[in-house]
Amino acid sequence: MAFISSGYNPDKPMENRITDIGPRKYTDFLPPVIKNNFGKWAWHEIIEPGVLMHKADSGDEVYTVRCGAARLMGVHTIREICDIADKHCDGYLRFTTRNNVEFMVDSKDKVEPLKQDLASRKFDGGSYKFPIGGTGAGITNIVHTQGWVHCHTPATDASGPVKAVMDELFEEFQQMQLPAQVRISLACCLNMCGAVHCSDIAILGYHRKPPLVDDEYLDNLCEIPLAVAACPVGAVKPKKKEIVGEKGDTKTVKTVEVNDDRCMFCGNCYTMCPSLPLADQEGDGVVIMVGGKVSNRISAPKFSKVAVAFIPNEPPRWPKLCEAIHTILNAYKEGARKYERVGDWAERIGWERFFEVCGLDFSHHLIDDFRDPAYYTWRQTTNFKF
Amino acid sequence: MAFISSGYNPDKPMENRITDIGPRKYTDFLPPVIKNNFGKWAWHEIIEPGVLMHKADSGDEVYTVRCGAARLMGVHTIREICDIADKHCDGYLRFTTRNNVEFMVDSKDKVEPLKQDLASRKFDGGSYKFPIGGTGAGITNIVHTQGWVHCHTPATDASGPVKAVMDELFEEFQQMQLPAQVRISLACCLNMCGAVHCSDIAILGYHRKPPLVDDEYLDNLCEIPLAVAACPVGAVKPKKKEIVGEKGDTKTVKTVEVNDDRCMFCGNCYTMCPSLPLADQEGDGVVIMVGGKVSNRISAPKFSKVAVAFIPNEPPRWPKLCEAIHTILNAYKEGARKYERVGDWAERIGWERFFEVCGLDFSHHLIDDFRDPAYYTWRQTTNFKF
Amino acid sequence: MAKHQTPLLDQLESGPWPSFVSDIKRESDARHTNEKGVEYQIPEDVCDDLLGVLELSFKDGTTHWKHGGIVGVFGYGGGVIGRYCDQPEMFPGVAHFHTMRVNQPAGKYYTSEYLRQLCDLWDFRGSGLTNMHGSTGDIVFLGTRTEQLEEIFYELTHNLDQDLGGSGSNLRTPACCLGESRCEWSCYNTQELSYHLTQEYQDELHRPAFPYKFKFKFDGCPNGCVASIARADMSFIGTWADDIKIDQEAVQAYIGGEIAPNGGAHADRDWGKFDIQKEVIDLCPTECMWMEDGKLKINDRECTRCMHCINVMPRALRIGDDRGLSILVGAKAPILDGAQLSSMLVPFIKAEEPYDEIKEVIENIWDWWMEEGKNRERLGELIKRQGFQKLLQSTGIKALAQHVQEPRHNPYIYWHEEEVPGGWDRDINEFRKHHQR
Amino acid sequence: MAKHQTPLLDQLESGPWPSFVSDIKRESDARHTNEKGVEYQIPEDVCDDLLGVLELSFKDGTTHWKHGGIVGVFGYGGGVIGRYCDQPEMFPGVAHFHTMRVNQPAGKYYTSEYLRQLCDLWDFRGSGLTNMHGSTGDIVFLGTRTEQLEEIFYELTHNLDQDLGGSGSNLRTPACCLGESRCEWSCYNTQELSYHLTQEYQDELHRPAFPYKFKFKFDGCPNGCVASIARADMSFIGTWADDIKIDQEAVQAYIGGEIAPNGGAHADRDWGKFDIQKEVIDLCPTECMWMEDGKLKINDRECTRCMHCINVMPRALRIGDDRGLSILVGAKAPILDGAQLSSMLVPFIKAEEPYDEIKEVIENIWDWWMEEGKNRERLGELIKRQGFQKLLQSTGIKALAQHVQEPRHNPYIYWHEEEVPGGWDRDINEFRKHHQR
Ligand code: SRM
Ligand code: SRM
Ligand code: SRM
Ligand code: SRM
Ligand code: SF4
Ligand code: SF4
Ligand code: SF4
Ligand code: SF4
Ligand code: SF4
Ligand code: SF4
Ligand code: SF4
Ligand code: SF4
Repeated sequence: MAFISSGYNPDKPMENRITDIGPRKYTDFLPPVIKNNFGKWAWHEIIEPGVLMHKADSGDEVYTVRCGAARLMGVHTIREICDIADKHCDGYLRFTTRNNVEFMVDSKDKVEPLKQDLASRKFDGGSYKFPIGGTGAGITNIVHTQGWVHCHTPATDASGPVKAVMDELFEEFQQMQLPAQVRISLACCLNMCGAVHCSDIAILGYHRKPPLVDDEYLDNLCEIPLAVAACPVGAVKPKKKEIVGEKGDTKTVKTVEVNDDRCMFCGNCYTMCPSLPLADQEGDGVVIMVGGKVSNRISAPKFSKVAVAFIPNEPPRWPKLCEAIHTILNAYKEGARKYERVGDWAERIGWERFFEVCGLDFSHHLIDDFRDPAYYTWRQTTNFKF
Repeated sequence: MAFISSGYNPDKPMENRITDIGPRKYTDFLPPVIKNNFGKWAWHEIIEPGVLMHKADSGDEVYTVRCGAARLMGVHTIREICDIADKHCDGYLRFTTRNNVEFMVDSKDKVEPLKQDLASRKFDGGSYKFPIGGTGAGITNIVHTQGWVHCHTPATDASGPVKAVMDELFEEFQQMQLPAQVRISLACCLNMCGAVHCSDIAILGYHRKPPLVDDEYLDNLCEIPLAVAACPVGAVKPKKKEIVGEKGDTKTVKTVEVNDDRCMFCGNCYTMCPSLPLADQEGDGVVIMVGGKVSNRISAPKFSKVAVAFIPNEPPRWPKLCEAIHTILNAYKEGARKYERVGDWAERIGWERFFEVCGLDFSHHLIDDFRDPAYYTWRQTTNFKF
Repeated sequence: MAKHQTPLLDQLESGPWPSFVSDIKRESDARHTNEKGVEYQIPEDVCDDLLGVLELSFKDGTTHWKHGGIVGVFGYGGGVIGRYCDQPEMFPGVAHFHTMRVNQPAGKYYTSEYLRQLCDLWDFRGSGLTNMHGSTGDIVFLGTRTEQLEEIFYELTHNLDQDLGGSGSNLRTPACCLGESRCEWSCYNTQELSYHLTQEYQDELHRPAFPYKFKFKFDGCPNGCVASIARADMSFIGTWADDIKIDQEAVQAYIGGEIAPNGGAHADRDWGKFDIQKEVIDLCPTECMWMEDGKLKINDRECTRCMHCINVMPRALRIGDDRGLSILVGAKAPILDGAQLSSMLVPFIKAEEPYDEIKEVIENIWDWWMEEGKNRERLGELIKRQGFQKLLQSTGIKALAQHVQEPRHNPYIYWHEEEVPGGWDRDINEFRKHHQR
Repeated sequence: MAKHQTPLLDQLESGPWPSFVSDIKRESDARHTNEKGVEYQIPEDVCDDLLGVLELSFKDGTTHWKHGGIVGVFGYGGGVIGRYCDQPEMFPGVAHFHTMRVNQPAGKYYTSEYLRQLCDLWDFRGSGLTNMHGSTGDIVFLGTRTEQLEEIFYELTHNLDQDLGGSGSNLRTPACCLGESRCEWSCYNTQELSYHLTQEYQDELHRPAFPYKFKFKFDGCPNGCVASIARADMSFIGTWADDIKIDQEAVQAYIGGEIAPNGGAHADRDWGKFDIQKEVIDLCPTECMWMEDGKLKINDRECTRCMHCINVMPRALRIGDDRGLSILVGAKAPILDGAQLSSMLVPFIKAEEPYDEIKEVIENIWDWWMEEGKNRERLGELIKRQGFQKLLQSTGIKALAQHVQEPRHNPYIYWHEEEVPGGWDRDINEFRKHHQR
């Protein structure tokens, strides 16, 4: 493969350089029916799972067909999306904030052919390329992160568990039988790039072993004060150690020491210093958190709470994780009222009852012990259910 | 006045010494009707403000007449209480957990004479000795502390403001017109001996000037490390200072320095060290807190919230304090629903509305800035009222 | 004529509420008159000087009391609060003005005979002024001189069979609501448990061996009439484990308006006709009540025993029969790290003599607190600092969903090495075989 | 035949949900086939090696990526995440595997023309794999080699008129819900504000001068479809100040069952006949709705604009006309001190070009944060550390009851010297004249 220059001259990087132009303007990309009725929509309707109709004051209508997607997609899949858009939608399409693809048409008769086209497309392996769904009171796409595909800190994979869980819950993606929308998210480590802290159901990668210390190399690869400062619980301390090097030589190195008993495995030291790896096959796995939400509807946005302290990683299909989530979802489906989000349901019946109806164990891991606010999660009332 | 010995011999303190006998046993003091029906009460009724009737499974009845009292009482008043108990109640009486006096009789016909007797007794100054009331959905006695009568740390008096406020609200003590019971408490400093942190309405003495440092004497009177450790915000630091003594001599003393800008006037350093007085006529005054409760009825117990950041001390009758409390109480009386405690009402209408209907200013002082939990009191939702 | 002019205080004699100023003046007058010819052991003008120093405070807006020195009775570390006036020359009668805390009887019932004994003693050896009662619960003798402390103690113990209460870093005088003595809702005998534990822990009450103060309070039911959940390091609050008992006829009587709701607590205002749906069923926080065929039904499994329905209809609804109490721990005032209410530790425990199970919880907690608590650290603060898990460990209690209002929302979970397969011992060189630098 | 055996990954090809494994394989096949004869600038087997390294992770349960070095394009401090494989000999195709963040268009509408341009570029100079889209909102180009970064940037800017997004301690790529483009509830033009501020703050986006990352997100209404309140240091959420508009006829149509509630969102289950009382009026959190003479009434003064009733009856109820937005600040993930949602700072502000008032708030906040923020301290953490008051001071915003959910329950109020009559300068000797030691 021969290097082909774009025109960029490494010796004169500023030559012809264009910077700070920002993104393309959104108005370049709006389908005509959207542009014409911008800011003048009157109401909408979900005419069937995955298909929305928005009515404008003008009387215009736009029909949107929403499809699930593995957001990890190659250019060939994207080009296929473009083909579909060209064929049905005058070349326009959009992605949602949860990584679904939306195809829009400006009249009802265009919906059916579009749907059929989408539903007919499958990968060789057998999965749908563009399953229709993800609207209303159901499950939509899982917001997720990089996992073992690209990141250095994960305690679990992202795309793998997401695929497994979405297969498990696929029915709920294609129908609207739940009491309210249920948003599932995954983040492969505590950095929580998936912002899972406010999801109805959250899957969180979690380490359970304190960092290893790569004494011999640490001082070369890391700024010791930054590694020390990174630890929220003060478990990392600078230390001089006498070690036997890889080549059998004895030498004194500047390194750090980790107080294992204090560590709560957040990985922040590793973020600052590659010589403190945490990952471990037996130690790593996932936490399930539940009951968060973002909308202000009826109740204020709220954080997800830890419901299952740990499930081991079980690639490729994370069966225990899938089962636990399905069990929680079923209990919710059965017990919650119309419009009631997972968290509001759990609060109404009481968390003690939540654990019971979900058949989940309660353990000391679920009691908050992180800083002062922990107190506010304990029970300061005699009101409880047996 | 000649010293009269009790029999105690200071030279032989252990001689005949009796210790660790505890209180008198409560069973010695129970009126017969109580003793006979102990643990076998069926129901009760407030037959009129201040008068309760308890019915036993046996059919027995006990009528209780409850009277307000300044809990600061001399032995002559106590003897008068004893006289009344002897006359009407076979010599039995009790005090409530809020410092009211209760006279109990075992039949209805004994109630009226008792009531008349009580109502007829007044101090020379004109106030009632034994006002009847304090039951049901009304105001009862104010739980309070020592104030200027006995303590070294108060930022306000206790008995004075209590008398003033109870005069102001006297009607509500003698009737049951409020939506629910309203419990008022007073504590003269942040130590909160009145445990005002969970009262419907709380009056709290508050300093607003950082401690003076009595440099010349501090090292003699205090343990400097304890004084330093006492400060929750680290505003007190050990310091060597050169000072001019009372007699004009220059000397170097070990003392402390207070970082005035950090201090939030809690007085804990003064508790540990008398050389750090805070009291000041202009600086001191009271804070009004509202909406706390203790019972588990309907809603869980909760803390009172600061509603008025500061009212100056205005002895002898603290008019601004009385007015503010009466205004809050009236707004509550008008706006709350039956059975709704002050705090539940404020939460239902929203605190922004609470300040409006009470005509109270909101200022930055009311926004929590104490440690991590402060965050949980800010507003993490778009849901608000204009 | 009065020793000191008190124009400000005098203004507090008017108005309907009992005037403490009038009361002090009454005491002052009585001491000067001295009808009984008492040989006062502290200055006759103690009350005058108290009024004087208080008037001064009313004028200059500050207290005139100094920190108390260490005064007390031999062998006890509590029960007396020392107090000295900062203007002893102006007010010699209150130059010393110590308080003594006398352990009140559980439930605060008295005979006039006993109260008179107290009065006589205090008239003779103290100011004659009291607080009936202090916030913790004691009978507070307000103001005497150092040399009287032992004398009073001697008379109290020898003649009145009565001990002092607590102060300092020890168990404080326990207190309870009146409980079974006069309340239909008491789920256990609050007075007995209070009395029993007070006697059991006399040593802890009198001899400070704790990091800081420690309070017990006993509420017979969740209404909380002694406010234990807000004011006690250990709050004992009655509850029951079976069903609320319903008298359907009485329910009808409430509905029909024959019985006033809430024991008549709202009688002075016209709240309209009683509406069981609006006033009871809709307000039940767990929504576990409903009417069916004219009968009130309760799904007791979902009831959290908040007391509301029972409070509203005391003649129709009664607490269950399988009674006991919940133990909650850690309440305290705001100094230093903010106020705390007590947190649930034991959801349900029987309260039967000799209360061994309860004592076990208490003693486990004390062992932990005495081992780990810092100087001036309340139990609640220790729990916050070391975590609720440590409290569970130290008491051998299993974690329950009932311990929390909600599970943690931060995922910072501590795992112990034993809980993690393979443990924590790993070899960096082994790791590097699979993960190059 | 595949370069690496991937028996574990292969199991993820079955099942209905789109398989990322199939997608990567598709890309791998396409690269080997190379129908268009692309002169791949990075190894042809990049996708194979990605599958290989991922299979290894599936086997040993750990990642095989190392920390990224500092790679990027000249003059920019963000937009590229460096990434290297920790087994480069086994998987040379992904030895370097950096991502590039391409700033998505507001609302994520695309033309196929433009998307194809992106695809062609990325096919040619990268792995051909993307994330559509990253969690922050960017188009994520997944995997290329260091020497391609400048080339890609050059082509993007010169040929596609397209810039990179953010990474590092700078403004991150702003994101918004689709807003007025297709939603009847949008209270302002989220796309325009997002676009406008992205352009306005290009310097902040590309050149890290902040203590840490900073995110803007724009929700058109309180439904929060871009989750700004949970994921942005500054959350701009639409709202209105006047009344909800009611179409009483449509209300009747809902009641009559002619229109499905909530836009048909619950259509696949039989929830029974629509009950406006139960489903709307009783669920309104402020209880400000009622039926009167067959008409739906709202006491708008008490409404908190939670959206519930509007969501349930979109054809009957519409947002008000006096529109604007609320600004909330400080949301972040849990590292270090626990997660935060954004807190209310500006309850209501108009969103009209050129948005000067909004920019003033932004810039005041940045000035404060850049002055006071520590290294790696998010805005939310600074607010917690220095207090909400400091945030108000730095933005010149007056304290309002709307700022809090409830007032403080600890009384530890800071007073400033100016606020206290007489100031703090006092003389101990003067004090001691009135208060002896
Ligand atoms: C397309 C999208 C916006 C975008 O810019 O891409 C969108 C579009 C709509 N949302 Fe949303 N929401 C979108 C993400 C969200 C999110 C963000 C998220 O999940 O990360 C939320 C907050 C989630 C949360 O609270 O945790 C969200 C909370 C809502 C709500 C509040 C629902 C609730 O019960 O709390 C509504 C109102 C409703 O559904 O009645 C709503 C309503 C709507 C409406 C009906 C708005 C309208 O009038 O068009 C749109 C169709 C809803 C549907 O799909 O059923 N949208 N919506 C997003 C689609 C994501 C997807 O592919 O599934
Ligand atoms: C006598 C006393 C107990 C004692 O051992 O001395 C007592 C006695 C009763 N209380 Fe109480 N409570 C007493 C202090 C309290 C306290 C403690 C306090 O105020 O410091 C509380 C908790 C206050 C709080 O929540 O902030 C308290 C919260 C209740 C409640 C719950 C009311 C509510 O709406 O939350 C009830 C139930 C009711 O009133 O229906 C109750 C009910 C009762 C009943 C009806 C119980 C009964 O069946 O006899 C008694 C008469 C009530 C009345 O006066 O209207 N009692 N009650 C206390 C009288 C104090 C006084 O002199 O005013
Ligand atoms: C007398 C009494 C107030 C009253 O007028 O009733 C009282 C008076 C004092 N209390 Fe108290 N406390 C009294 C009940 C309380 C209560 C209420 C309770 O027990 O239910 C509390 C709040 C509950 C709690 O324990 O948290 C209380 C919380 C404090 C504190 C703060 C403790 C904390 O951990 O936050 C202090 C400060 C200290 O211990 O140094 C304190 C300290 C003090 C001192 C000893 C002052 C000091 O710093 O040395 C006061 C002596 C005043 C005097 O000269 O007489 N007092 N104190 C109460 C005891 C009477 C009795 O025995 O019945
Ligand atoms: C690519 C992306 C995940 C994804 O798969 O979508 C991502 C990937 C990384 N994030 Fe993130 N974050 C991504 C969105 C987020 C979000 C969500 C959001 O922006 O809405 C969050 C939570 C919200 C927030 O900002 O708090 C997030 C919170 C973090 C944090 C924790 C920051 C904190 O203050 O708590 C870190 C740690 C750090 O900055 O060192 C982090 C760090 C990282 C790093 C750079 C790892 C590191 O420590 O150096 C990850 C690089 C992975 C890789 O190799 O590609 N990432 N990160 C997202 C950016 C794509 C895009 O530009 O669209
Ligand atoms: S959540 Fe953690 S592991 Fe996953 S992409 Fe973000 S930083 Fe990487
Ligand atoms: S993983 Fe977190 S808690 Fe453990 S040592 Fe590293 S920074 Fe500290
Ligand atoms: S509240 Fe403060 S000033 Fe009042 S008695 Fe208690 S310690 Fe003394
Ligand atoms: S008053 Fe409180 S905050 Fe101020 S210096 Fe003393 S201990 Fe510290
Ligand atoms: S706490 Fe309960 S048992 Fe005790 S007096 Fe109050 S209502 Fe009765
Ligand atoms: S006690 Fe409370 S929770 Fe139980 S049924 Fe009665 S009102 Fe409902
Ligand atoms: S946030 Fe509001 S305006 Fe934006 S898409 Fe969602 S519902 Fe519409
Ligand atoms: S928007 Fe919410 S608060 Fe306002 S009327 Fe509708 S349901 Fe009630």
